[in-house]
Amino acid sequence: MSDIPAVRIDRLSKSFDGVEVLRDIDLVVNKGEVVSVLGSSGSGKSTMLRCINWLEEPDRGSVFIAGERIGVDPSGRRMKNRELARIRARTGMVFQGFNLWPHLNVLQNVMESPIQVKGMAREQARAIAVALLEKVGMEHKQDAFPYTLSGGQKQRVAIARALAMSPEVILFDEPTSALDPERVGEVLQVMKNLSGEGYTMIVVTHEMEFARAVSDQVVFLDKGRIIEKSAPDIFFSNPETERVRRFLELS
Amino acid sequence: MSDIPAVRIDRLSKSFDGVEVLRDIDLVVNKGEVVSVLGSSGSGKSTMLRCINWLEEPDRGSVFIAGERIGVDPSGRRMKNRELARIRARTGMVFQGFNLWPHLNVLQNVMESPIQVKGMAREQARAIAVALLEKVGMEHKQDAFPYTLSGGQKQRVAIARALAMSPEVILFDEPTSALDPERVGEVLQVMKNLSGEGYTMIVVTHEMEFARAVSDQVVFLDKGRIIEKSAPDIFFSNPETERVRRFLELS
Amino acid sequence: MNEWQILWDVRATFVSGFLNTLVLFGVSVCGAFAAGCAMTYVLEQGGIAARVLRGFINGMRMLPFLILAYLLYYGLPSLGLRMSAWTAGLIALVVYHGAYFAEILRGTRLVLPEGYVEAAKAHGFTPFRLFRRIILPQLVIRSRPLLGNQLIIALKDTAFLTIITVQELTAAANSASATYFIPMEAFVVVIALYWLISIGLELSLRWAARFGARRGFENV
Amino acid sequence: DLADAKKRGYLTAATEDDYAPFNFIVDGKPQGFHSDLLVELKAYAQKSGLDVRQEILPWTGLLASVSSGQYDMAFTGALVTDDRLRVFNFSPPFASAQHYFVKRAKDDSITDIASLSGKSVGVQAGSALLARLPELKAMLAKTGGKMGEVREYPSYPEIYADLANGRLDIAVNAVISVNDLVKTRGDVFAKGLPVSGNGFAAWPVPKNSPELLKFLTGFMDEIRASGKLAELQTKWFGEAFPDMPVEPITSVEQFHTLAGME
Amino acid sequence: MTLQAWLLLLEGAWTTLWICAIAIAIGVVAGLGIALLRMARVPFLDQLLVLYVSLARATPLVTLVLFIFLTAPTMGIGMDRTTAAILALTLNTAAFNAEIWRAAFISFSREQKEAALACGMTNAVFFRRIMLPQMITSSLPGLVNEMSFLIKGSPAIAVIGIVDLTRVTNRISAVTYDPLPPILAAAVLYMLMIGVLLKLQAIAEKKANRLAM
Ligand SMILES: Nc1ncnc2c1ncn2[C@@H]1O[C@H](COP(=O)(O)OP(=O)(O)OP(=O)(O)O)[C@@H](O)[C@H]1O
Ligand SMILES: Nc1ncnc2c1ncn2[C@@H]1O[C@H](COP(=O)(O)OP(=O)(O)OP(=O)(O)O)[C@@H](O)[C@H]1O
Ligand SMILES: [Mg+2]
Ligand SMILES: [Mg+2]
Repeated sequence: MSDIPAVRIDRLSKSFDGVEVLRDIDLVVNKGEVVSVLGSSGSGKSTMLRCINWLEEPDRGSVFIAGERIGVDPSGRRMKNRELARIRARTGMVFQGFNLWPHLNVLQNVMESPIQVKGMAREQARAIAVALLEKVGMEHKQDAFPYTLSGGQKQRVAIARALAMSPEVILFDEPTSALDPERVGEVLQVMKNLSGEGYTMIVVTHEMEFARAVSDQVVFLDKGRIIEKSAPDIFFSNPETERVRRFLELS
Repeated sequence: MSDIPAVRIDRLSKSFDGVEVLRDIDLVVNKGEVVSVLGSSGSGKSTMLRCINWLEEPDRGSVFIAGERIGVDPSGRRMKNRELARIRARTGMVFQGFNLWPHLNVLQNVMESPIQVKGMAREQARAIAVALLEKVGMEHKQDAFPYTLSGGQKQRVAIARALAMSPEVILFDEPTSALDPERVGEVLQVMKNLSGEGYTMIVVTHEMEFARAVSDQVVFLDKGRIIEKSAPDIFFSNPETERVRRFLELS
Repeated sequence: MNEWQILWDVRATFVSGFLNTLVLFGVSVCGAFAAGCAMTYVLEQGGIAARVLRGFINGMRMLPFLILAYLLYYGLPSLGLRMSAWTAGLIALVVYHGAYFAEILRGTRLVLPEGYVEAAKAHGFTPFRLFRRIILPQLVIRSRPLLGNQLIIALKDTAFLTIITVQELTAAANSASATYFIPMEAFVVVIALYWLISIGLELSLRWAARFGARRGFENV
Repeated sequence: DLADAKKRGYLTAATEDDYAPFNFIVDGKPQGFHSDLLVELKAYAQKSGLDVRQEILPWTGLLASVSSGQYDMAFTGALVTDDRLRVFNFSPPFASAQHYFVKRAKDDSITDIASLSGKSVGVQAGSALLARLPELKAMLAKTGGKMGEVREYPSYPEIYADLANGRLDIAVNAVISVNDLVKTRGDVFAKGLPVSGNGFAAWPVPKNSPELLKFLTGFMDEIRASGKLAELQTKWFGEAFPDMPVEPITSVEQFHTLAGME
Repeated sequence: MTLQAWLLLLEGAWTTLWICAIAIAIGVVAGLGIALLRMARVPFLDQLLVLYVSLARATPLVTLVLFIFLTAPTMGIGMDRTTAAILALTLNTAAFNAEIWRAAFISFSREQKEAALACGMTNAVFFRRIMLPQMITSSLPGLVNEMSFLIKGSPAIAVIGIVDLTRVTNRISAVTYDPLPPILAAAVLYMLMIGVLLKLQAIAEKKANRLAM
């Protein structure tokens, strides 16, 4: 692996209506690493993920995807949308609200981006999509439209959709929130395999088990600040801050 | 407590496009009881809840809320909407997707139904709403509009909204899915208190801990059938079916 | 002589007027819809171009169609640009209704959940593909009844082109009714023929609605 | 019919607002030949105990309203045609409506009828002018020429606009209108030559109102005798028309005989 | 153009304005009523309304105005021109508005409706408190489009003798034989009237962005 980090975040800050939601976030994620992001509700986890692929434009700071700065081009101006799209295609994202496209059925939802963004042939895209849907246990709902799916089913399709692009970096926003324990296990297994295959992942999660078992780094957000950032064994056994200790106690 | 059950479900069946999603569901929930509904993704849990307050019209079977049949009037015809609304007002529901009203702010979302449905005075409704928002830790976001809320914040507002009607029966669809462990603990505490106050609750959840600690009954759905229905200590320690055993093992 | 008999005798005028109307309508509405989509795309991109276009669209919405047609047909010749009646009429229809189509789509875009767009952006969709594959289909499905309204208005606006001497259906009726003085009968025929086209439109839209209904876009 | 009007106590006369010099509006007030004549008509009707009420309508809705009985008569310069005679009777005409062509003042290529050969012609759709274009065609045929393209417009302002900007070579209209046009816009337009036989401007009355027709005939007789008609004709049309028929026109045959048509 | 001509144009504009304003006000509400009735799917009434909407949309305004004005007396209804004009404009615009409202009905979020029903709201309360406020904002571009069409189509009422803005321009150009100045002046006045509507729409739209959560 090269020494350029897959994701580097420098002094990222973001506020909404004058309220600072992220403050001076610094984070380096190396290639193949899995980073778990923990934190209480409203602490800025989703906002941080959304800043990484520039869905939310930060007020200050910069983000580099595999060494390339996103959102701002070398001359310091706002990046062209086309350029932005090129960098984003190297990242994938699973949204907290799933955001499946309602006018496409399950299979089309998964096939759409490889065809449209990567210019993949239909047949190949279909094969990949079917394989992924099998992986998440949704192959029997291929032709269903999103509004007919249960919460967990939507979430699984959303995961398959993000994986279909086989992006270098995948951002997961609570990918197992709507799943039953069985499914959680299966999906986490899929993610573990991915990490084994060298994918870089940043995962917002409330699954302490997963964070402990899979991550290389655990990051704890509190009121928009990273107050702890350590290896999982240290984080869970011997947290530095009182805040994290309290958090872990309750879970 | 009287001996009329708070909720009685008789031979409820429902299919979508020819696929049976619920089959012959029977369930009796006594006043003040807490029933946890477990089951894997897509097993029909949400659909069952939605049939209880007739958001989804079942194909066969009947549901009684405090002895009153919902959806069908005594003469066997479809119930008038006004009647239906009257019965529904006695139940509350927290949706899996939260479903907040986007044109109202957080406080208004919570105040709306007490004022409009119960004809409560504004001042009283506001007092109740503020108290509930405090309970779920959302009082600082009173004036925020839903689109500015994080996932967990939406979920907490949705819970406050359902409680504001102080319904006799509350239906929760994964009320803690978007919450961090800290919040989960707090919300479950709120729910425990409610059960102590004699509210009847039916809770779809993936929180085994909660199911074990609070429920009077645990129901396990598999492919639209109730395959187990027992007290939590029996359910968790000594499940009857192989299916549940497998499910519990994985969690 | 019976009034209907007279109408029957001049049926050739009506038939050719009807065909002209159909051609004008078909060509202009396809052009206008394409123009509307293109304008919506430009609006979607934001920036100065979008602001200028927004002004242009609002200008079109404020300007009476007749005056636009007048300006194109009678005003431009004084600048040395002379167009045939058909060209001027078609351009007027396309530009004018294009602006309205754009406004309809823009209005629907305002309330399109942003999550769908963000999901596509996160997957690296370029702006054009994002618009074509994710945004536009949903806008069209969601605004179907409004598009239906607009199609019917466009159909009737072809009638304004009589003033620039395109002989379409209304022109045929005016001429027949003025010549033979059979106003009611002539207009009954015209309404019937317009109605026929708009019923055709309604049926095809209803057929298209099933596409949206299967995707859960229509909750009743 | 007149009986209904008597019962009501008034006659309704539908006039126009944009048909100079017959009926038009200047600064919000009706003017023109008919406006002056209306004073006379009121005086005449007074004798039968009737008032006259004026209603102003655009041409498009006018004949339809009169034929459906909304108004008793059209008090405007309507030209007599075969087809209108199916539905209306016409009072004795008050002006000639011989058709003339108009050309651009600067257009020197048109000098006589023969030079009209192949020139494009603009007329109002469905008008009396259009109905009698075959007469021009016959005139051209006699000189060995042929009709150019005939373009129908919904109204004259568009025709004049196209004539002025060169899309049309000539327009055809009734003599009085042509005179009025050339009077105001002589810089742009020039009056040409007659392109039809005689024509008549008269007031249409529904076929089912014979009494009213008689009443109007009486009115015409009176003003003709008193010299008022000639006076107003000269004032508004620039000339009197002393040899107009004095009887109402009620049938196609009669009209053709009077107009000298075959 | 003379001052007098401008005054006349303004007078015509005023006529156009108030007649259209009444038709728009009634038409928007009537359209909502029709859409509501159609959503209720009352058997016979529904077909009737479909027929009305279809026919009223297809009928050119001039024809509708003339038809109402001329046939009302034959059916024994005394009707002056203004009433006939307002009636015709209203019948026309209500049909279009009905479709605009219906679009808002059918695309209204199913989830939000369920949340309201689950709270025990009756359909009426749900409609008034949850749906209508959002529908008004989301239907505004469509409604304003239709208002602009109504104002622009209103010259049709001149055919029964109402002196609206366009009619005044005809009157002026009939004397001067030079239609361009009054037409351009009228265009400016029309654009002013519709411009005010667009401005109102823009103001209301500022509120709309949060509906797209
Ligand atoms: N568009 C916005 N406008 C204003 N405030 C916003 C907006 N988006 C997010 N916020 C606020 O920013 C804070 C952080 O939100 P974020 O969604 O990042 O939280 P989170 O850590 O993902 O929480 P959760 O675990 O509940 O999803 C919240 O307080 C939220 O209300
Ligand atoms: N409107 C619908 N049309 C067709 N199928 C539907 C519809 N709604 C639900 N289903 C199907 O019914 C089944 C049960 O759905 P339900 O939402 O009840 O699952 P669930 O148990 O709540 O799952 P989860 O835990 O993932 O939320 C699923 O397979 C789903 O696809
Ligand atoms: Mg979040
Ligand atoms: Mg569910």
